[in-house]
Amino acid sequence: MINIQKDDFDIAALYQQLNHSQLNPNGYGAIVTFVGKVRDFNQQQHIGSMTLEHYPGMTEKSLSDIVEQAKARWPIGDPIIIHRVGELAPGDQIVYIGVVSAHRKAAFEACEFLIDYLKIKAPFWKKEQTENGTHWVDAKETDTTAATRWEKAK
Amino acid sequence: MINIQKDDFDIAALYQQLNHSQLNPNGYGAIVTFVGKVRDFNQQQHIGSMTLEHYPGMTEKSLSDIVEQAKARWPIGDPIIIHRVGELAPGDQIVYIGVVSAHRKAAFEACEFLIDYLKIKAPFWKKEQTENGTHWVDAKETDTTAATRWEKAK
Amino acid sequence: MLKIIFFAQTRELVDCDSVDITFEAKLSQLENIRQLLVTRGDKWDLALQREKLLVAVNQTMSPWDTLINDGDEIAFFPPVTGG
Amino acid sequence: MLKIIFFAQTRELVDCDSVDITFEAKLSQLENIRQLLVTRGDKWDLALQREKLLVAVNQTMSPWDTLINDGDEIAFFPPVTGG
Repeated sequence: MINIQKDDFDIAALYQQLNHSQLNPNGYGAIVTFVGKVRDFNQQQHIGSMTLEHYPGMTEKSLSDIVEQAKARWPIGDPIIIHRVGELAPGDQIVYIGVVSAHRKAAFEACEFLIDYLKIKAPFWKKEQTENGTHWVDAKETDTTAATRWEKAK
Repeated sequence: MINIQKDDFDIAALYQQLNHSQLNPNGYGAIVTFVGKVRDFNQQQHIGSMTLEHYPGMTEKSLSDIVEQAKARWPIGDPIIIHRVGELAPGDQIVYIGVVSAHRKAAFEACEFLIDYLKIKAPFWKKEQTENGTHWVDAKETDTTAATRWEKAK
Repeated sequence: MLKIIFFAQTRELVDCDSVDITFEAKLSQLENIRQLLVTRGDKWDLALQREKLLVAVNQTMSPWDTLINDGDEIAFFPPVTGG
Repeated sequence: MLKIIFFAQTRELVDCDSVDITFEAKLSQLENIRQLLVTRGDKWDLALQREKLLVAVNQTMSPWDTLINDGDEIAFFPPVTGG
């Protein structure tokens, strides 16, 4: 499941869904989840709030594509990806990625792969409101490095 | 927090605790959790139920030691480790590991390190009740390999 | 017709969400479209410098040598920063 | 006094949770203790073969050349399988 939404998400409900939506729920012994939250500091600046813009349509398409890549590469069930858009405050949840697999290594790798690729492939943009004004967040070199690592590891 | 318990655990409550027990909750942008569950099949045998035995005292000590190693190696907050003992059925949750960090790579690595080391260092033993009788689960070579990888990566 | 869309800094700089332009054979390369848009003014020129500009054709990130057909949806935006 | 504890298959094979044995100088090496226990019978001999047997001294997994002191708690068990 892929959802782009303004509302917050409930990690307990998503965990239930992740476990019970699979064809063979008791075949999956490993569940790895990632949650990304708004931090109160970024690059030495205090964050007041943040606005997340996206490209409707392409967002879902790019995430579906990443999910297909992960499923082709690891023996995982159907993952769940939730990403929020709109205005967010420090401490707010931004993104949820949940992955189930029979074995933990596949679940860990696929979950990290999904967030690494989301970071460089999915059309979301963050704008931060700080004490020094408003600015668009710069893309990070480390995010490109993190995703490139998976290409080498193929 | 490290807890060895017979009772099931509530991942939503643990997630709240993981987020709010940190000194600077909004400094942690990445939360990675791992849950291990009882699968209904293991090595081609259908699992009816499972009994988990442990070495009280040493269990807590070995897990504290692993946590200290993880905290020395990655910039993470206080992780949560919950491990159940006693009788469990397929689908039951066995273990929870929750890790927070400012950055996702540290959270992923520390979480995987904790479960990899728990698997070979913490004194738990599983006994499976299958259609072919009762037997102690054999330690897996792959678990040793998984943990050894972290030594090399130092 | 080609639908051209802008996001984030790029959208703010050109101060425009989207424009429709008539497809012609000479627009069959992405670079031709970029050059056409750049002539709209200084802000457009600044916003559409290829350095740090990404482009999606029909909602898929695409290299600058991608061929364009009539009816395509083309989006220009800066490197993404979600997650 | 040394407290000797057994877990999992090892405990089931020797059919015993723990035994206390009097510390003597000749028991200052783990291997000496293992050899003393093995003399308790065939089941003990089988259960305490060093291959696939782990040992913890004072609740820390320890190598076979660990020196033992009076009052130590020593546990024998098979490779662990938690998680």
